[in-house]
Amino acid sequence: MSFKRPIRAGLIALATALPLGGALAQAPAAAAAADKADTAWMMVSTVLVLLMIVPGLALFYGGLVRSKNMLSVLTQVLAVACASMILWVVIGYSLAFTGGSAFIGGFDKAFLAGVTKATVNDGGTIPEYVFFAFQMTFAAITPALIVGAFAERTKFSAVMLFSVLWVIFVYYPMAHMVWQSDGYLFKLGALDFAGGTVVHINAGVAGLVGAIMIGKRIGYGRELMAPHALTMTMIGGSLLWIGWFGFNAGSALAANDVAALALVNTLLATAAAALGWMLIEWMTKGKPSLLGTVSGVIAGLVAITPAAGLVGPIGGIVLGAVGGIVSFIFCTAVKNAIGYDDTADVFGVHGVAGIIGSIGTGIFVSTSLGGVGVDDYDMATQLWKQTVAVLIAIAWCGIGSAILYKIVDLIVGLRVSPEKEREGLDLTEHGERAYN
Amino acid sequence: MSFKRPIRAGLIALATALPLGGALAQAPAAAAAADKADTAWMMVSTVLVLLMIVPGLALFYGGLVRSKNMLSVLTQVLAVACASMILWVVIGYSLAFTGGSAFIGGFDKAFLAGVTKATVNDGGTIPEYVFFAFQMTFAAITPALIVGAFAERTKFSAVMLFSVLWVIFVYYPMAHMVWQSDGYLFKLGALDFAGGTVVHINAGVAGLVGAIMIGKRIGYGRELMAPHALTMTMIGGSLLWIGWFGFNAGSALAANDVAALALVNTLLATAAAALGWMLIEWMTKGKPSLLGTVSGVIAGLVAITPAAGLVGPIGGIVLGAVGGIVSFIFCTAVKNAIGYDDTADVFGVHGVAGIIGSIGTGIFVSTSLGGVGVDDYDMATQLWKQTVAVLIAIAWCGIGSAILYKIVDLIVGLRVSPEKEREGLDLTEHGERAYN
Amino acid sequence: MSFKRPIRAGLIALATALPLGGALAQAPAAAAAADKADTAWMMVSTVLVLLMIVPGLALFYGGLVRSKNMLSVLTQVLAVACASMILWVVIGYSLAFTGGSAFIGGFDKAFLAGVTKATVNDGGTIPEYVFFAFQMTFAAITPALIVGAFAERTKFSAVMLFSVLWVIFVYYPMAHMVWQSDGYLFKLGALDFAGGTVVHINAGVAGLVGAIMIGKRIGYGRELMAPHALTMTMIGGSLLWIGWFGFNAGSALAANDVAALALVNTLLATAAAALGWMLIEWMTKGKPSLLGTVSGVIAGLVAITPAAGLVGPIGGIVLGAVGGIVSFIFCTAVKNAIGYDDTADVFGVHGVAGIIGSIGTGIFVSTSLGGVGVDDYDMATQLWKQTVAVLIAIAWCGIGSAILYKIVDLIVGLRVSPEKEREGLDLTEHGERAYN
Amino acid sequence: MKIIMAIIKPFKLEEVRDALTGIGVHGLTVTEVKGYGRQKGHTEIYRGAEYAVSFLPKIKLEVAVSADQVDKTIEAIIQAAKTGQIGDGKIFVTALEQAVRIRTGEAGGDAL
Amino acid sequence: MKIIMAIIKPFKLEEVRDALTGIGVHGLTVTEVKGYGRQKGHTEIYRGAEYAVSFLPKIKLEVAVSADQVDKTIEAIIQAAKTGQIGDGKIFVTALEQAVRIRTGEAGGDAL
Amino acid sequence: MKIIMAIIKPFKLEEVRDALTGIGVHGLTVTEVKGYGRQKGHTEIYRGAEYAVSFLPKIKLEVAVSADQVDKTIEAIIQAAKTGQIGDGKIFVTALEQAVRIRTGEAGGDAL
Ligand SMILES: Nc1ncnc2c1ncn2[C@@H]1O[C@H](COP(=O)(O)OP(=O)(O)O)[C@@H](O)[C@H]1O
Ligand SMILES: Nc1ncnc2c1ncn2[C@@H]1O[C@H](COP(=O)(O)OP(=O)(O)O)[C@@H](O)[C@H]1O
Ligand SMILES: Nc1ncnc2c1ncn2[C@@H]1O[C@H](COP(=O)(O)OP(=O)(O)O)[C@@H](O)[C@H]1O
Repeated sequence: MSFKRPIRAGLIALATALPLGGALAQAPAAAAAADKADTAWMMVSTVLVLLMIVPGLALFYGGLVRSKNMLSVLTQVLAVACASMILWVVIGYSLAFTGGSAFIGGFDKAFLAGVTKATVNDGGTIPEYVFFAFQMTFAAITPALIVGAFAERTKFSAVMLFSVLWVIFVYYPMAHMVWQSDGYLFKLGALDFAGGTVVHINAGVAGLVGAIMIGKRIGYGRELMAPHALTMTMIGGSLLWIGWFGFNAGSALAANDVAALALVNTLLATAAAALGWMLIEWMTKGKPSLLGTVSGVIAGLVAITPAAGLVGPIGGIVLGAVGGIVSFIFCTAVKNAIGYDDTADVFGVHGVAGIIGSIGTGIFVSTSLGGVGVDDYDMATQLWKQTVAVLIAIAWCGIGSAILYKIVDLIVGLRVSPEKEREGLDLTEHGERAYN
Repeated sequence: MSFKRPIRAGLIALATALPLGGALAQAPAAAAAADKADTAWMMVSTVLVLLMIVPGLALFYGGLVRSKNMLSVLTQVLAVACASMILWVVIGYSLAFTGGSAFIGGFDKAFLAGVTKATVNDGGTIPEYVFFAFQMTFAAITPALIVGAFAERTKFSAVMLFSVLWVIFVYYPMAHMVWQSDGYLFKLGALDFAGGTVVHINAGVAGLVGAIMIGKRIGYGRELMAPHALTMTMIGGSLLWIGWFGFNAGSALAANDVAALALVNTLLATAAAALGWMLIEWMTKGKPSLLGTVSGVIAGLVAITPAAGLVGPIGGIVLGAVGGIVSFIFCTAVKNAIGYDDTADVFGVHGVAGIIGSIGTGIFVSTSLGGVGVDDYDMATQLWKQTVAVLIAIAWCGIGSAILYKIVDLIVGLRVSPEKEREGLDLTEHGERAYN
Repeated sequence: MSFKRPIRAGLIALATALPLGGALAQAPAAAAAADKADTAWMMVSTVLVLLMIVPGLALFYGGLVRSKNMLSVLTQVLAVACASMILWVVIGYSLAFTGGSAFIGGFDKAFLAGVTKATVNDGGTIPEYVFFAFQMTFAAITPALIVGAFAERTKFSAVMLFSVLWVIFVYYPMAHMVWQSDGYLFKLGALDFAGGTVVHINAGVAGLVGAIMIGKRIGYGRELMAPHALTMTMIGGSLLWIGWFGFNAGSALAANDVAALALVNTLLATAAAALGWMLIEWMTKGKPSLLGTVSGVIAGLVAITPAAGLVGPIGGIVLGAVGGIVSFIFCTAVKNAIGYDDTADVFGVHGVAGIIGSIGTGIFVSTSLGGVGVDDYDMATQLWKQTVAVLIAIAWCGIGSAILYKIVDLIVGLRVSPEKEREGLDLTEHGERAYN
Repeated sequence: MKIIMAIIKPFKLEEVRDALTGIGVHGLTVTEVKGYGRQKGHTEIYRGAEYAVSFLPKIKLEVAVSADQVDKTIEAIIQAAKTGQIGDGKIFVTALEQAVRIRTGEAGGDAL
Repeated sequence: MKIIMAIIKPFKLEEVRDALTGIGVHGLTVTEVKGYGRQKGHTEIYRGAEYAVSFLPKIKLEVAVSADQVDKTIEAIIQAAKTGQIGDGKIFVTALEQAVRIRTGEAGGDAL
Repeated sequence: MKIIMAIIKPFKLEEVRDALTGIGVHGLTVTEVKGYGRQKGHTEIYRGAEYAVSFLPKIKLEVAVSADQVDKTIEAIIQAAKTGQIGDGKIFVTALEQAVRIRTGEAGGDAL
């Protein structure tokens, strides 16, 4: 297997086998021509990832809160994504995807400097504009994922300020470390096909820290806080699944066999996880629920993300099922035991299944288990690399997020007043109501 | 016209004209290379068919039931589709798409044995993984279509068990007979471009049998059972339309002129059917309704399914309009006259329009009517073949389904208790409520 | 830059530089072969534009009205789009896209005469069927856009009749003038990449005229007329964004660098407009709202439509932000000052942002501002051309629409009775209710 | 005149309405309510959160009748609404001092 | 003290509220209800199923007033809610024995 | 017997219910209502349209109790529902002439 490998093709597995040095210099890539089929696929993939955010993620979270906070969640997801996109063109793309240190890139491509219709992604076959746009949607969804953790009690201004700071100080460095060829984890050889560490563990940990630092919702544990519209959660979860094909199969950066494998895994692992969560809930709680099944869908998608183009379909099914079941245990038993209030279980699903997927990728990538393999594969070594990546993500994001929440609290205050929380953020923060 | 024809390209019309023998042996297809543009299109098509199921079909049906059963319908559609996907990798793909008898395939590709990133679909231009995934979505949507017929009264365990048995004993054989080159109906030369018999007549008949055997809902005909959320039905119907382009144009298995024709037909026949249902309802009932118009959309889509790449646009419009109008008559007059309770009119729409489409394909495929033609076409002969296919589908599915319902009834019982039915399946079967 | 330019590739900028004469004769284009990657992309784009209509636009508008009129809006959007599609095959495509006068085409391709699977779009690389279908979705969405302006008070029969007349007498001529190579505005060299004049100014002006001629809703300005379901408006707005990539990037008619640029602009301009509307609302009204942010999304999409493949990303951001802010001012201050009742602000968003985008394209297309440039560009000249196009669109559509409304009023009457308006159109016009 | 307020199971509404029209009561007002009483509620589970829901959906009927119709109205409601299972509901009777028909201004028994 | 309960057409709510504040009644409680009476319902059709719906959306107002305000309250409601068409609704008056303001514990007329 | 009708803030429902069961009142009926009173409403803005909304969500409780339970019921509700801020709501007491349990036909105090 020796097809040409673009930067951030999710194929970090092959990192050591490829001569990257030269290609990574900011050599004019314009000479290379874009492939129209890859371009078509990657434009579709970009649109699909946007679909994950709006309306996908917004509805998934929105349905889980009480009706008085519905619009606040929708607004937060949309506005955070938009802000992250504008930041991406200003400095994000450059800081993540230009050479620099092992931890962060430089400012060479700030404001898309040097990027034209004629430039092609580094080592790849698509217009750099498309690569830029595809990556932008990743940078947009990640901070939006976090808002589910502290929904129903956080000031809109705080959400916006935190998100802006967070993408700059937490997301861009992580993206650079994992996906850029001179990044620390890229060079280490940690595998992350489509963003298990950068997106999911990252968002999950930031959510957990936020849920703890902002504190529980008033009445948590005492009052009925049932999801107000599971239909919306189901629509959102379904559209997340649909869009995730852009996320995972799009991470091949081409309409090729790797994308095909990622497509299959994104179907099968998800189905397995949905059934896994549903069945264990049925067995332990007595009833299989829609929310459980949809939660399984998301857990499966998260778990397969780092593995999508790297493991075989059977490996994917196992990974998905384990992701679904462990997330279930976490969201039901562990969370209650610890006692924090993560409104939409951002950590319980994205954090936990993200860790399982990242570690599991090190196992199921093995050709002996049907995976595509890594040069000089040794399970123990690979597991160690995966663990390092997970720990760095947790540490970097955990510490960074904690500092940023503190800063935001000092500047605008994190939490609305109890009266506003009672009345609901829709009216008090946005001046409108979801249902009339 | 002599482009290379992949197995199950919906172009059964050409069956007799092509030398299939050799190609169909399980000769290693790996030598052939995938075309990236076809791959891109077929990955998109696969995603689109998934969109039909979740959230499309789930919402379409969910909006039609009473609010107390909303989540049960959503859960059934999602869980049935997931189960069918896992079954597909275990034995479904192999039973449907490997050589064997005229009625069922073998176990050669169970657990995707022999399928790798390098294998290409038989006689085609896409990675076999993509072909596998595309077909999987068909196997997933078909049992999910059935649940609309007996919604609001059936045990979740019964739905799951029935679905699993049904795909194995009814769906795989039908898919094999129609789409695999040694299948009985394939060899007969019956035309079914995208699944009129395998998917729609099959699901419609299974639904009808289920509605009759499970019995009417308590209060049917006496109590108000108005659709609780036509907005959801409209969203679902619209997403079914959107996704159906993957279903129909994707059945060309390539981004070519056949797909283009199927695309046009999937637009025009649907529009004609929507207007057809709306206008006849306006004339006979006094008012044009949203539900009628959306029902027309689905009826048109079903009617054009077997014909999508085979008839011309004007033929498509006629077929769609007839499908819409006849389904209207069936769902309003005939159904009430017979007196069974098919909650979401699965038979009235999918069964009836499926039959019209299957028969009509035999007419409008004629080049004299703008169709693409069949070698040695003779309308009477072709109509006879189409009728045989329809009758086999009805018989096979009708008898098979009846037996399976009986078995499921013996094992877990088909129907919930009257108290549970009164209270609603959301609370009693799933422990949650749709609206809080 | 000299890639081959298909008719209506949105690249009117290059009109003068290209020898069109011969190609435009109805020379058999069949010799040219379709490119499968372009075909794949354009089939996807077609589906995406349909997604804009149903459920996108329908939900966007539906959420804004009162619950008693929800279904009427959904029905109108769906039925109008279907009728427009059928008309398109009958005469629309021919009148818009065959040679004729500078103002309207001929009847050569009525009923798709001469169009086969083998024909390719004029000067392009996709099957003519796909070109036909793509354009059809534009003809379908434009009249559907108008219905938002006079929602909640207009007879369904009037809506249908008006729409049919309007596409024939207003839309087809405008499309011909702007997009066909012998059209008046095409030859003038006015720039309109994806339909700022033909679609948005056109629909906006028709809406404004309708809102004024049909009159205000009973109770307007006195009674609470809050949007009944902003969640639906948010879903609709999001799907409009998603689908708009087909609209804008699809207008390149190929999966190339122009599409890539349009993709980027359709992300960035939209994000900028959403933030622009949100921030100015926050500053002037005290709270940032979901409806404001979503309205910004649409305003940004409209503003970037004529410019999508012509301006650079930074220009796109500026154009989007200006579009969002000016539309905000219009919908809040100007509209109230003037005092008409445009239910969904069709003019305030589509009309106003459409004008800003059309004029702004003349500015930001300049290479000195990062645009792709026009041969012999001179800002004053180009602005003059853009202004002429805008004025012609306003005049043609304004006068034409006024006449048609009058005719419809004479034939079926425009407005329902006050009792019906009070009770709601869902029950009185369609015999059904949205929420049960 | 009296106002009879009845709390019944939702699916009994049509039957009760029919029973009332059967005895000549042609006006009533209906409200969706939640009831708490002896009837056992149910448990809802949303991931880790379990809620014991004790408020159950009920229908509240309000019927204004003349004093002499009270007994047969109560009788008719019981007849139609009874299933014999816990949660069938209650009937409450209060005095109605005045009734007016808005349309005509008619007052007293004529307004019903 | 009396409780005045009025069933009115939904779109009349704002006018009635204004009429009541006009005569110095500054508190009221509103419920969305369904009414059955002489006013003709409508037919809904969903594919083959046709339903004659006889319950129509109404608004129920409850206003607690001192005895001496009863007449002008009734007057004000009639004035504002009347359209003259069937279905305008009813006004019912019952005795209110006690009223308490939760915030302050004030009782009787002071609580209103 | 009396019917005690209380208008309270929605988030106080669970506390009030607990307080009532605490004093042995085991049945009640709950309605979602909108209240208009001294408590200031809020402004909603939808693009150019600004609405001053003065109807606020409240919960209406209806509890039928025997005459001797009235005082402690009122007490319990006040205790649980009071926040001390405007809008806490009201308690209204009216006479209940008859009560019947549909399931059994029991009447009077036994029906409660
Ligand atoms: N004391 C009460 N005051 C007001 N409503 C009551 C009272 N007791 C019961 N109800 C209403 O009657 C319904 C049925 O009462 P419940 O005790 O469950 O059953 P049953 O009436 O069969 O004994 C309750 O859900 C509640 O709405
Ligand atoms: N006897 C009654 N008890 C309670 N509510 C009634 C009664 N009669 C009528 N209503 C209420 O008054 C509304 C209007 O009554 P209706 O007979 O339709 O018109 P009108 O009051 O103009 O004669 C009904 O919809 C119902 O809500
Ligand atoms: N006269 C009244 N009749 C009926 N309900 C009333 C009356 N006055 C107040 N209410 C109800 O009590 C609620 C609280 O009243 P409000 O005046 O806002 O506060 P408070 O009771 O603290 O003085 C109102 O929202 C309304 O539902």
